[in-house]
Formats: sequence, structure tokens, C-alpha cells
Amino acid sequence: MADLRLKNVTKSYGAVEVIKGVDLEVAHGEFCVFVGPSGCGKSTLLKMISGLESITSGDLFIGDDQVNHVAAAERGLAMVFQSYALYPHMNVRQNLSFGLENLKTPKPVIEEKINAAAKMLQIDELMDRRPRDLSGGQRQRVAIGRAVVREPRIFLFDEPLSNLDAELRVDMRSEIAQLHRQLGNTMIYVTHDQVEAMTMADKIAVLRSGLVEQFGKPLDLFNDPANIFVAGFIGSPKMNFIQGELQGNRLLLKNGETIELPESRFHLTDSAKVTLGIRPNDIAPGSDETHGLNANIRSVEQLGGDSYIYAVSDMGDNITVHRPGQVDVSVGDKLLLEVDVDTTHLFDTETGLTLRKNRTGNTSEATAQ
Amino acid sequence: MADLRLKNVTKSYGAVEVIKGVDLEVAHGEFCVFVGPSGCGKSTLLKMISGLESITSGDLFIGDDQVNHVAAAERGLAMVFQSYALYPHMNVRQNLSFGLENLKTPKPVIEEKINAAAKMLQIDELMDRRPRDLSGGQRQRVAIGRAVVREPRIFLFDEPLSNLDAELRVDMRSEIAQLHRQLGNTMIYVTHDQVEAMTMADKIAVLRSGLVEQFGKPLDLFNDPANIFVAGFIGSPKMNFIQGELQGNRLLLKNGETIELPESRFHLTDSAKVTLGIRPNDIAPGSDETHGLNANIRSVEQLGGDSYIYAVSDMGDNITVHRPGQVDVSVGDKLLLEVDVDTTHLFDTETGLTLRKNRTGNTSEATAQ
Amino acid sequence: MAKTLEFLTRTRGHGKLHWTDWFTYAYLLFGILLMFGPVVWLVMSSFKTDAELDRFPPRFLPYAAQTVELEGYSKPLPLYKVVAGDLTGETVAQVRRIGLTSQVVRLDAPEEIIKINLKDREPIERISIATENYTDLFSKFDFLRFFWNSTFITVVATVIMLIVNSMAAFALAKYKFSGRAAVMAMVIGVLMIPQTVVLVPLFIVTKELGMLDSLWGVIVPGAATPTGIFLLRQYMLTIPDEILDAARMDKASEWKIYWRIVLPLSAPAIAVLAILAIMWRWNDFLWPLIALSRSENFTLQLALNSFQGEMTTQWSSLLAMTVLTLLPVAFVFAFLQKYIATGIASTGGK
Amino acid sequence: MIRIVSFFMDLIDIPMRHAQKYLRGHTIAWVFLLPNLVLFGLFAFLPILLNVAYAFTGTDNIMLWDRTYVAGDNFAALTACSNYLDANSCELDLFWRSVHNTLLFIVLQVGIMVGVSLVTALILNRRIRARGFFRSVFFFPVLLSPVVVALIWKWILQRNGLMNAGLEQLGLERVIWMLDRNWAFAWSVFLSVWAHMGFYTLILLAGLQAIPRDVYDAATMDAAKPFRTFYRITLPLLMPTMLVVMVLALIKGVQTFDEVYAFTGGGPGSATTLIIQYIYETGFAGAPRLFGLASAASIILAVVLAALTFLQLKFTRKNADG
Amino acid sequence: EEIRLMCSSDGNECEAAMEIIQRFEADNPGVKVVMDKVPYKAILENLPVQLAAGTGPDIAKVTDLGGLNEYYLDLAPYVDRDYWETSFGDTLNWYRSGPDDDGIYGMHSQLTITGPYINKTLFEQAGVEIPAADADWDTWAEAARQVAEATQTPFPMAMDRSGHRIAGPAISYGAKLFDENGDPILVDDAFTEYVNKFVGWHNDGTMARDVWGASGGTSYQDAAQEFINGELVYYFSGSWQVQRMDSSIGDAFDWEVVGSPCGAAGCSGMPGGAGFVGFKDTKHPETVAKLIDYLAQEDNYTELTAKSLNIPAHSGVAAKGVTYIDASQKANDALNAWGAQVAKILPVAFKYQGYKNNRAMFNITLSRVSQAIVGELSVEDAMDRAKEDLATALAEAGK
Ligand SMILES: Nc1ncnc2c1ncn2[C@@H]1O[C@H](COP(=O)(O)OP(=O)(O)OP(=O)(O)O)[C@@H](O)[C@H]1O
Ligand SMILES: Nc1ncnc2c1ncn2[C@@H]1O[C@H](COP(=O)(O)OP(=O)(O)OP(=O)(O)O)[C@@H](O)[C@H]1O
Ligand SMILES: [Mg+2]
Ligand SMILES: [Mg+2]
Repeated sequence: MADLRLKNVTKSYGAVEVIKGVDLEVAHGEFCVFVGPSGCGKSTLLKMISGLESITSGDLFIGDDQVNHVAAAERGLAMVFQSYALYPHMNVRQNLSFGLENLKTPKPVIEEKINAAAKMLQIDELMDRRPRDLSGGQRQRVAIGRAVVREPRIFLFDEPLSNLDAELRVDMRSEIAQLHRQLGNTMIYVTHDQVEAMTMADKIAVLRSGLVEQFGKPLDLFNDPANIFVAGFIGSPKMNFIQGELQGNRLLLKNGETIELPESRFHLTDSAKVTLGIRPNDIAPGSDETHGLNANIRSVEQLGGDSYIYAVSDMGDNITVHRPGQVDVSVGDKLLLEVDVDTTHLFDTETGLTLRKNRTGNTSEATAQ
Repeated sequence: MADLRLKNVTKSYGAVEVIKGVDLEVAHGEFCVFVGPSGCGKSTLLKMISGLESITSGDLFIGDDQVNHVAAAERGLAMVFQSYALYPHMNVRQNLSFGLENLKTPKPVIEEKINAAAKMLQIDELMDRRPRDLSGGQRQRVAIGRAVVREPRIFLFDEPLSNLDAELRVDMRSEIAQLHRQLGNTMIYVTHDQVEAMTMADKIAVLRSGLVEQFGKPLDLFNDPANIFVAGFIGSPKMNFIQGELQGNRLLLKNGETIELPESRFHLTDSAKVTLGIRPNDIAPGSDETHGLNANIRSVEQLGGDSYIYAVSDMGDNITVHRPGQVDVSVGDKLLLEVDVDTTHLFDTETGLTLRKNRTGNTSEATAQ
Repeated sequence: MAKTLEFLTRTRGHGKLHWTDWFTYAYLLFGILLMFGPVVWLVMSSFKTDAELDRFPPRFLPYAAQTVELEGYSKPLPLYKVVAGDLTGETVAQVRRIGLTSQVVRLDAPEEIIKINLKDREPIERISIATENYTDLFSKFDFLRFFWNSTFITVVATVIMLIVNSMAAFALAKYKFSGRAAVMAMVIGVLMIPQTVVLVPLFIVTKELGMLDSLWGVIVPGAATPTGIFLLRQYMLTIPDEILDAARMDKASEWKIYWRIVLPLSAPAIAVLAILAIMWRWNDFLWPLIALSRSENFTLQLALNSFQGEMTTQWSSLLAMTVLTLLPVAFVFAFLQKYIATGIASTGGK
Repeated sequence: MIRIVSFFMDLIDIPMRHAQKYLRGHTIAWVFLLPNLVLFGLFAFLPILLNVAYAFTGTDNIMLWDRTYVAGDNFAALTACSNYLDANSCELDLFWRSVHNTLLFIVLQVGIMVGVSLVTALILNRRIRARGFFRSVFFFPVLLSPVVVALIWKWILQRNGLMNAGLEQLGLERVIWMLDRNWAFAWSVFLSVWAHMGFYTLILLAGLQAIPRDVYDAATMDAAKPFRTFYRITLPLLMPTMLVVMVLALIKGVQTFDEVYAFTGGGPGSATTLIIQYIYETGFAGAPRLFGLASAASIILAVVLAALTFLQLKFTRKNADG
Repeated sequence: EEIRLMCSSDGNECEAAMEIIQRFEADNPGVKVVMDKVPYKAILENLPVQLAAGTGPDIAKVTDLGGLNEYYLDLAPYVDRDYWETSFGDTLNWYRSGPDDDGIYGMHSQLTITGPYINKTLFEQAGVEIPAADADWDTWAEAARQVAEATQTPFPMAMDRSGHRIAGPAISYGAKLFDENGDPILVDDAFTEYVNKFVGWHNDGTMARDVWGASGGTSYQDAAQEFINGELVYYFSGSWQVQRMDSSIGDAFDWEVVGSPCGAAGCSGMPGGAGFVGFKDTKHPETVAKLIDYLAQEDNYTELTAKSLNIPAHSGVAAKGVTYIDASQKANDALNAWGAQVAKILPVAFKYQGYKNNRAMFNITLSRVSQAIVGELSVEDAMDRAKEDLATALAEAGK
């Protein structure tokens, strides 16, 4: 049974249509992540679910009830605001306990829950401070704590970990995952962090300017992006795209080279303009000249454990190559890149839709205008 | 010549000492990144440099001048605030132009600069909106824009990209890097993002509770962490740590197994308690039982292009393994892990200091209490 | 009707009316009655003649006796309806009244005088708006001159006051300097002394400064009001310091910060103070009365009050003048009140 | 207009920028305070000082230099009382009657004023239709001059007035309000609340605007009921403004004069004679003008008022965020 | 030469005077008279301050006649003393500082007399005989009560709330107000007797409590509205109400001016009013004097009186009688009836009106008698307090 259902929901601020018709079903207990470019409407959608923003048109169901007009307080959700929205006049403890007090939770229970949350969020030393005396990350944790102590039916998180350091972020991720397991409630989670999205989500909804581009399991989105946008958005660094034209089952690149494509994987229409998508992982310096791409190294990023090589192909496409470990190449070097055709993606250049055959069935939905 | 120099700078809020004595020299044109756990004092340090927070003790030099008491406006810096601090009553355009107007920049120049910045930040469509009508990421970009148009002598960025999506973040990263090249000015940059820190920095300062733990080039920090804290903090996922005791040049683990350590790399003192540090990249399922560690898989995270295996060794240590691509293991599986001793790190368990010999010379500084 | 009801009761787009909504509308309705009713009454009254104003019990609408011009009578005669006796139901004109009898004539036979009992007739009245209350004002004195004086004083004094007070409030709200507490105490201290009491000393000071009997003598002494400082300062306290810091980073001078950041962000408080300042200056009576003695410098309020004599007050003129002087401030209020709702509801930060 | 002002404001920037260079830290504050302090000094302090000087002089001469020094005689006269609670036992019984009246008056008036203004501001701050209109409705009485306010309510409350007509409609007895000490007093309180609540409502409205919207959103998500939202969010965050309102209500309350004077003349008897009326009648309207006595009374008033305000500030500081 | 004239009026006195002054300007080229029409409050409260500070006008129409004496310009050097003495006789004294002063300071332009109006129609309806001209207060009270009862009129009697108004009856009852040395005493037995009666009438409902009982301090309150609405049988006020009675009552009922009721000492009302004075500080004393003198000329004075519907204080004009301009027959009659009352005014009343500290005495009377009426003080206590108040006031004023 769907715990949360959006039916053709839209939202306009005056003349600006921000949410353009979103359909979504989130089952009970599911962990659903919203991703999408900055400004695409994630927060707005969250606020509409919470009841803080009115719904311009369409229906919102929580459980079996249409709740478009149910007041936010009555919906039984908890939310972590992107802007934190802490109570400036209350100390951390009061910020955390306020919601519970509203629910007439007995004092000792409140105490207990708050202490547990504070420990989990590593803010137990800060309980008597006001928000303005906290660092950015500390504030963010208080904001999380405020939602967490409530243990509501549905959790809404709006980029809750954006201001935390890597280590803490990993900790929090697992704490939230554990909380989810423990409470078994539905969670809607907005993030810009690929790792968070991929690792925490049961389902990911990819939004673009007010529309859901694809909604499905993380790996399905990664392996089976419905369109070029999703392909580009999921996975970091971003997928490489090379324009070309089909000639039978061969892809003719602009520089005249051809790449042979496995007919079994793609719907191929002769002389169609297509875009080849190659993940930075699936392209590597090689020696086989048949599938090779000539490129010049533009820059190199060494992360220690991984390296990214940014190169420009002789057709002018930007190509990113991901190598584990630390590489010893330098800017300006020539590079012969080998593409693993078995893991490539192919898209119709015009519509952006994937040309892949036998797409995994459990991708619930795939929309693209 | 140092463009920015901090000499034993401290800061207290009442009884709370937040910055406990920081020494730092940033050369002109350097890109310096501050990293550290949430609440360690990064923002505070930035505000002290900017002149917005007073310096409790110590000296701050910009160029050759001691500027402890020079007003913020006179220091010629620009800053992106962690909390954005946009002017709520001005639209985006006015937010961007305010600083330039204060410098009496001619109108057309202002116009030009603003438009360039807006294009770079992809906010050119939002120029007439007020901050409250923007999404979180859009606000953050305006905040960046406000600093960027100023082209000051020193830039201060406080987590400027935390609310942007991966793609935009990559764009912005390269824009900022380009800006840095172009202007040749000094930049101080606070981030929680490992990739940003590693890729953008000329130098990274690792802070912990008000002290600089290590200050050096990114790869030096990664390869040569001065202590266990830096080792754990730099690199994501975090380095694995296994406790043990030295027996000659062998490391005796708690479960009785031993690992042979290359004497050439470490200062080894017999029967010292030490901690072995192994990066998730440097540990892999293997077959050689001599250096092997037995572990149980606790959870697996599949990011699509990478996978993380979280396991617990038979001594109870948490061990993270990083594998490229998507792996096919499941929770509960047993794992025999092979450690690459040539890339391991060794620390004195008690002091936390590295036991490595011949540390790279150009790590300017390494402090640890 | 249903539509207006719907219009009035529409809330935030949520269907049902919460009890707080009911309370709100009940309160507002009551508010209209209690707060606005008397004001409406006042406006109606300003259209009444003095005689009608003296009347018990007062009536809401202005009435005046209906009269008729009849041949053979030099003055218009008042009309009456006869309610008892032979002429019951007829409309007659009264020629004169003697004791308890009234001499009336039929309208169609103005020559024949009939005597009827005083109690048997009722005056016929109709709504009549005494616009002369207003027109007289313009003819009686130099309305435009007083209007100009009042306007000049109000505008200049308000601008000076807003600037000077907001500067002080800014300093008191946003800087930590030694002496702040003392200045604050001083501001509150000045509030303690009622204006009435210091009028004479103030008069002496103003006289010594040579500002007496000029518009500046009215403008300047009132410009530094403790109320304004106090009000603005408390409001400015709520503006986040971080925004000021951002401006400092933008190389804004402290003056710019005051003028371009803090002042606009205080718009609601400034609007409130502007409304109050305009009102105070416009309605100020006591100080102009003592500071101005030449009628060419008089303000509207002085002129207005010149209807108050030792023993009698010409209420009809006074009320008309009241309404007339009320209008400009009412307009200003209508214009400024919307700024009260332009708060920094969202700071656009985190 | 705005542009002209802008131009001048930008001009001031130049000297201010220089001043800023030489004035370290927060000393620049004095520059901002300067114009005000000058005006204050001349038109507030100097008169107050003169007023103090008056308090130590006698005779009915108006100009200070024509008056004779009488030391503390005026204060002595004012405080000559065998029992401060019984005005009849005092040398200046009318002064003490007015003091007693004023005390009762402010207790009632300030409480009611703050309460009513707060409720009104909250209601006007809701999302209602025609907000501007309703704001005007509650503000209009503030625009009326005291004389007119008093006149209107005299009309309504007179023997044959609207109020009595209403009572008769309801089948109740007429009340001759102004003849009854208690009613006259109650109506005076009502009148001053009626006439000034718009002022405080407006201040509170502005204060409400300064509360960030998203804090309310957070409270909504925390399932706070309206009352709790009010107590725990609105009220504490409104505290700086409430402070303004409370202090001003107290001070202006004690200084209430015009409208009550025009309304009851202080009667019946001296039932509604407030302290400023006493000062006014003694020092200005009276004959001979006892300026000295009036000044002394006003100084006593100011001292008491300062004490009250101080207490009030001290008390609310604790609640407001310090 | 610019002459500043500060004027406040209850009716159209200022305008009427201005018309005459314009002729004066025409006769004296170069003289410009500017009239500053101010609220009465300004004359009462601000003029003294301005005069003390030396910033006053050249001429003003004042009511605190003796109180401002120290600032007056003596017109004697510029005018025909005989003409003034014969024409204005008694009222000249009112402007003087004391018996030894023989300066000519002010021209009394507006003479008022206190006294009662009655609602004649109510008397007729009740069938009660209107008491004779020499009837005393008790008779009137009794008659008014009967009328009110018979006609169900709410109030039998009312008196303006003013210390000046109650002085007339008290004087009629024999109140001396001054001792043998001419020093003020205010309260004596006769005064107390009248106050006792007066308070009694309030308590038994004869007097409308709403007037004296509903107000406090020294605030003025009249009962004209009640009278106009036929709710009051007998209204003790003064000559200045004629115009209002005439226009507001219309023909609703008949009203009449009757003489002040009599007491042991006589049947006196209180004279009063306002007059034009010049001030010492003026730069053009001669012009000021000339102007006032011009206004005082018989024909001008007649015109002023006729236009402003006042009782003449100029004996010549009074003797000739005045035909009031723009007044109805009824008003004309009433004004002449008031004029006839001047003769009945007792010397004490004149003296009281001319005494420079009389406003202090009026105020004291007013506030203390009010307190007795509402029961805050007994009549005895009130009178004691009044004596104390007077002593304090005189002490301050005398210094
Ligand atoms: N006014 C204050 N009073 C007391 N402590 C404060 C105050 N302001 C900040 N702190 C404390 O100082 C420490 C440093 O804060 P700072 O904002 O510099 O952290 P940060 O490194 O920027 O953290 P984050 O990454 O979370 O933004 C924090 O622990 C914070 O709680
Ligand atoms: N009041 C408003 N008026 C007009 N447009 C608005 C308003 N509020 C938000 N928007 C626009 O709606 C869009 C969606 O905003 P939203 O906050 O939902 O974005 P988001 O997906 O959360 O972005 P981010 O990742 O940057 O937080 C943005 O483009 C924003 O500019
Ligand atoms: Mg968002
Ligand atoms: Mg920070």
C-alpha cells in the first residue's frame, strides 16, 4: 500500500510554475530519495507534502486520505529544513523537546529521547547553547535531531547532511539508515550527494525543473537511465557523452572513426543521430586502436585514492576518465582511450531517450517530455 | 612572501576557547583549504581573518601589515558566508552589485561583471528575484557571486558549494579554480568535501578543535598524514585502523596473527602499541593467508561506479573495502582480506603520531599535541 | 452575499474554518463597530448643523427641517405633518408658533391660517448635508496657508526625525561601545518627563535660540523623540548581525550599512514611526500653540482649535475641520501601512 | 523625493568613511548618536534641567530669573501627609488623590492596553482579507485629537446617548455613567485604551513581521497548537517589541491627560483627576500659576516613573533574550 | 507699522472688530493690523508666558482682566480721559492693578452678565406661575421642581460649572468675598450658606448633577444642550448664550431671560467679559492707543456690539440701546433684557470681577464645591480647604 501518493501535483508561485505535474507513489516504509539540479523543485515538493506550501493543483494522499487541505500539524510528519529553521530563542535542548512537548509526551520520555538523539548526533555537549552560538554543522545536526526525536509516520529530510564533514556524514548516514530500519517509517530524503542517494535509497526520484524524470531503484537508475539527463545526473563524475550517427550497427563519430555497437543491447535505427554515453569508469587508457579515442589531457585531479583525468577528444568532446589510485600523467599529455562497448549507453540525441533494449522491468516509471 | 600570516592566534567566546593558537602562512596566490570536523573552528578562523570577529590573542598579518585592528571593510577581502547572509531586501542583481558600488566601480563595468558572474553561476534568469524566492542552492550561488564579482586580494569561502548538486558542483569547482588562475589571488576555502579539498587546494590545513593538525599539499596529507587524526580525516571512505603491538618488525594483532612490516618505511620500537592504517583502496579480498584478515560483511554500498564493503574483522575492528564497479557480495558473507603492506600507515597508538620514516620534506608543518 | 461571506472567510486555501478563524472574524466585526463606529459617527456629525448637533437624542444621519417657499411669506416656512385633529394626515406649513398653539397654512391655501395644538404636528425632515460646515472653513480663513504650514512642518520634521532617530537607534542597536547603557538610560529618562511639564522651559530655550515664531521652532525641538529611538532600536535588534557583516565584507562603510542595509530592513518599524511622526506633527497642538503666535505661521490644528472659545465651541466647524485634517493623515496611513507587512520574514540565509 | 534624500545620504558617506578610518572599533557609534544628542541636549535636557530649577523656586512669575528660591518648600508641601493612603490627611489633598487615581489607572490601563493591542496585532497579522482596511479601522482613533475623542464618547455615554439607548433596547435600566465615580473611572480607562491601542497595535504588528516565517513552519511541523505557538514562539520572539510596548504604555499611561481631562474634567469630584491634570491645573491653567509646585510634582512623577520602568525592564529582560 | 492683535472669541467678535479696524487702516495709511485668531486656550495660558518672555502681541482681547495688568500699556497719555471715564466707568477699574491705579488700560468690548433662562413653555404646560422678578432662590427652586414634576422633565435647574457663575447668587446671599481691608476672604457665612443650599439642591435632585457632579477639576461645563432640548426648566448661565439659544431652539419652545433670583443682599448676577488691551512692549504705543481708542468711539462701539450681539459696556451706547444686527426678534429682546440686568449688579460683584486674583478664587470655589457635591468632602471641610487654598495662592501671588 502506498503511504504517500502524489497525483499530478503542481505548484505555481504567481506566474512561475515550479512543480509541473508530479506523480509519485512511495510505499510504506520505503526510503525515497529526491535528487535533481539546484532549483528543480525538491524543497518545494517536500514542503507541499508537509503541508507548509499549498498545492496548486493535483492530489496528495497520505495513506488512503486525500490531505490537500489537511493542516500541516495534523499530517503527522516531521521535517528537517534545508535552512534548519531552528528556534533562535531556545537552546538546543528546548529545540529538541519542543515537538515532543506538543505531543504531550511525558517528561522522562522526552528526556530520554533527547539524550539519545543528542548522543547520536554528537551534540550532547551543546545542549545549553542557543543556535547562534553553534557552528553550521552543529546547527544542522540540531535540525536533524528535532525531527528525529519525533518518530513520525513520515520523515522529510531536506539536504540534512550538507554541512557535515565526511566522517560525520558517514556516521549520520548509517544512523539514519538504522533509524529507518528501526522505526520502519517512510522517509523522503533530498540530497545532492551521490553517495547518500545511492546508498540510502530504496528508490530515487530524479527531478528536473518540476518534473520527475525517472523513479526507481538506485542501481537501476545507474545502469538503466531512462534518458540522457538521468544518465548524466546519476553517477559522479558525470557520464561522458559523444555525439555520432548510426550506420547500421556502427557508430560513426565526427572524426570519422567508427565504434561497433552490440545490436543485442540497443534499438538501432540506421542513420539516426545518437549520443554515446560512457561512464568515466568504463573508459581507460588502452592500446587497441580500433575502439580508441584520441584525447589531450586538460587537467588531472588526484584525490589520493582515486584520480580523475579530464581530457578533450580530438572531436572536442570533454572526456573524464576515472582511475583508482594516484596516476602519473600530466596536463598536455596525449591519451589513447579505449571504450568498453559492453557497458556503454546509447541515447537518441534528439529526444534524449535511451535506445537500450530489455530495460529492467522494476523501474516503475520513466517520463520524459 | 606570505600574503596571510597567523601567529598564535586564539579566540574565546567567554570561557569557551574556540581557536587555541593557530600558526599559518599562506603565500600570495595560494589556494588554501581548511578542513576539519564540524565545529572545529573553521568558520571562526575565517571570520577572524576577515575582521568580523575580533582576535582574542595573537597576530594576523595581511601582506606585511598587522591587521588585528583594521576594520573588515578596509582589509580588502571578500567572503562567502556559510549562512549566505544575503541582503534580504535586495534582488539578486542588487545583491551582486552592492559591493562594486561601494568601490565606486563605473556602472557599465558593474553591469558587465555581474552578468559574467551570473552566467558563470547559472543564475542569470533569477536576477530580479529576492533571496526569499530562491531555492537553497540558488541562494548559495548568489552568495558566491557576491564575493566573486569583487575580485579582491583574498577570497574567503565558507563551504560555498555544500548545497549544489554534483554536476553543478563540478562546474563551480572548475570555475573557481579558473578564477583563481585568472586573478592570481589568495583563496581560503572551507569545505567538507574531500574531492574539493583534494582537487582545488594548493595546501590543506586540517583543523581539529581549534588547532591545526597538519598543513601541507593535498597528496602529502593523503600519503603522509602526520598523525592518526589526519590520516582518518583525509580520504573517503576513511582509513581502516587496526590495533596491534610490535614484535620486532612484525605487528602482532589481537587475534594472534602477525603482519610483517617493512623496516625501511617505519621507525619501529619493540613492543610498542601501534595502530595500523590501511586505506579502503589498499585492502582487497585475496587468497594469501599470511597477510590475511578474516572479516564478516556487515553491509555493502553500491554506488554504481564504486562499491563499499563494510566488514567486521574477527578482532572486532570495522573494516571498509573499496572496490571499483558493482560487486556481487552480500551481507553476512565471510571475507578474507589481503593488506598491501607497502601502502599501509603506522601510528603510535598513544600519541597518534605517524611512525613513518623519511617523511616528505615539503610538508611545511606538522603539529600535534 | 454568500460570495462576500466566502470572500471574507477565505483562509489560506485550506477548506474548513478553524475556531481561530471564527474568533478572528468575530473580533474584526466587533472592532469595526467599536473602533470605526465612532469615527463614522464623527464624520456624519461633521455634516450636521449646530442645532442638530445639540439635539437629544442624537441621530445618525444629518437631518434638517424641510421648508417651503409660499407666496406672501418672505421666509421659507417649515413643513409639518399633522397627526391629530381635523387635519390629520395633511402636510402643512407653519407660519408662526404662539405658546402651545401653532399657526399653520395648507400648502394650497397659503392665506388661510389655521390654529392647531402644538402636539398635533410633527416636523417633516429630510437628510440634509450641511456642506456649509466645510465651505465656511475655506471662506473663513486662509485654509491653504495653514495647510501648507502644517504640511511643511510635518514633512520636514518627519524626515529629520526619521533620519536622526534611526541613526541613533542604529548606533544603540548594532554597536557595543562604552557608554551605550548610559545613552540608553538617557533616552528612556527623557521619556519620563511629560511634555506638558517642560513646555515653559522649552519655550524659553527655543526663544533664546531665536527660533520662536518660525516653522523651524516647531520642527526642530520635536525631532529627537525618545519614543522613536526606543522603537527603532528594539526593532533593529532583530536584524541578524551577519547581514551587516556581509555588507562590511562588501566594503560598505558603516554609514552605507546604516543607510542601505539596516534602514531598508527596518522598513516596518520605520513605517510605523513615520505614521506616528506624521500624526504627531500634524495633530500637534500644544507646542505650536506656544511657539507660534503669528497667524501666518499657524498650523491647521491651531486654526481648528480657534473654534474653541471661552464658553462656547463651534462644534460644527470644529468637526468639519477635524474631518478635513484627518483626511491627509488617513491617506498617509493607507499608503504607509503596507510597508508594515514587508518584514524580513525570510532572511534569505540559512 | 527618495532620490534627493538618497543623494544627500550618499554625500554623507564621504566624511563618514574618513571618520571611520580614525575611529577604532565601535566609537563610530558616537558619530551616529551626535545629531540626536545635540537635539536632546538642547530640547530635552536643558528644559528638564530648567524644570528642576523651577521646582526649587516660588512665586507666580513665569520667567525663572524673576522667581525666588524657596529650597525644598515645594517638595515638602507635596509630601506633607500624615497618612499617604488617605488623601484627606495631606496638605495638598488633590495631589494625593491624583496620585492614587493614577496608580489605579495605570494598573488597569497598561494591562488592558498591552493585552488588547497584542490580540489585535495577532489578529491583524493573520492572513485575512482586506488587512489594510482592518488595520486602518483599529488605527483611526489614534488620529483623532483628544478633544474629539472625548466628545465622541461623551455623546455615546450621555444620559440620552447611544449606550443608554442600547441598554433600554435590552430592557435594562439607563445608567448615568458620568455621575458614578467608578463608572467614570472605568470609562476613562476604556477611553484611553480605545484612543491609543492602535498605536501599540501598529508597533506590535511591525514586531511580528520581524519573526522569520520559517520558524513558524518549523513549529507547524512540530505539531504546535496555536496557543503553544503563541506562547513558545511568538511571544518570546516578540519580546523586544513587547518591551517597547510595555515601557511606552506605562510611561504614556502615567502621562495620560488630554482625553481624560476633556472627557471627565477629572470628575466626578476628583475621581478621575490624574497626576498630569493636577500638574497642569496647578502650573498652567490655574491662577496663580504655581510653577514651582507643578515642577516639583513632575519631578516626583519622573522619579517614580523611572523606578517603575527600571523594574519593568529588569523583569522583562529576564524573559526577553538578553 | 505692523500691529499684531491676538484675538479669541466665542462668536464673531473678532471678525466684527476686524471690520472696524479695516476702516482704521484706511484712515491711517502705513498701519497694518494683523489679527491672529487663536483658541481661547492661547489667551489664557500662552499669552502670559509670551508676555513674560517679551514676545507677546501688541494688542489682545483678554479675559483675565486684572491678572495681566503688569503688562498693559497705559492709554491715558494718548486718549481723552474724560470720554473714557464717562463711557466705560466701572469697567476701567477691572483692568487696573488696584484702587490706587488710575491708568486707562482696556476697552471692555464684551460685557456679559450671568443669570437664568427659563423654559416658558414648560411652565405653561405645567400650569405653574412664573415667579416674580424679586423671587428668591427657594421660590425659583420650588417652582422649577413643580414644573419638572408636572412635565416629567429630567432636570428642574442647572447652573454652568464655573466659579464665576456661582459667585452671583452667593453675592446675592450676602457673601462679602473681601474683608474690610479689601483683602480677599472668599468664604464667609453667607457664602457657606449658599453653598450649603446649592449642595442640597444637588442632593435632592433640584439641580442637575450632570453639570457640577460629573466633571472635575476646573473644567468648564455648561447645560445649554439640556436646556435646548427641553430637558431643563431653569438654567443659570449668562448673556453669551443668547445666540445659541435662539438658533438651536428655534421654535421648539418659548424661552425667556429672567433676572437673577434674589437673596438677602440683592438680586445680583456677575458681570464679566473681555476687552482689548495694549501691551507695554509694543514698538508703536501710539498707534496701539489710537486703534483702541478708535474702537472705543461711540459709533464704532455700537457697531461692534450690534454685530457681535453683546451687551454694551459703554454707558452712552447702553443708554441709547442697541439694535442688534442679524438677530431674530427673540434674541434682540433677550439681549435687551440682559442689558436691563446690569443695573442690579451689586458693587461686590463689580469688585470681584475687577480683582486681579479672582481666577484663583473662581477655581478654588469650583473644585471645592464640586467635591462637596459629589460627597468627597463635607461642605464644612470643603470650605476649610478653600480657605487654605486661597491662602496658599495669595502667598504665591503676593511674593
Ligand atoms: N558565540 C559562541 N559562543 C560559544 N561558542 C561558539 C560561539 N560561536 C561558535 N561557537 C563554537 O565554536 C566552535 C567553532 O565554530 P565554527 O563555526 O568555527 O565551526 P566550523 O568549523 O565552521 O564548523 P562547521 O563545519 O560545522 O561549520 C563550535 O564548536 C561552536 O559551537
Ligand atoms: N516564492 C517563489 N517565487 C518564485 N519562484 C520561487 C519561489 N520559491 C522558489 N521558487 C523557485 O522554485 C524553484 C524550486 O525551488 P526549490 O527550493 O524547490 O528548489 P530545490 O530543488 O530545493 O533546489 P536546491 O537544491 O537549490 O535547494 C526554484 O527555481 C526557485 O527559484
Ligand atoms: Mg532545496
Ligand atoms: Mg562553519
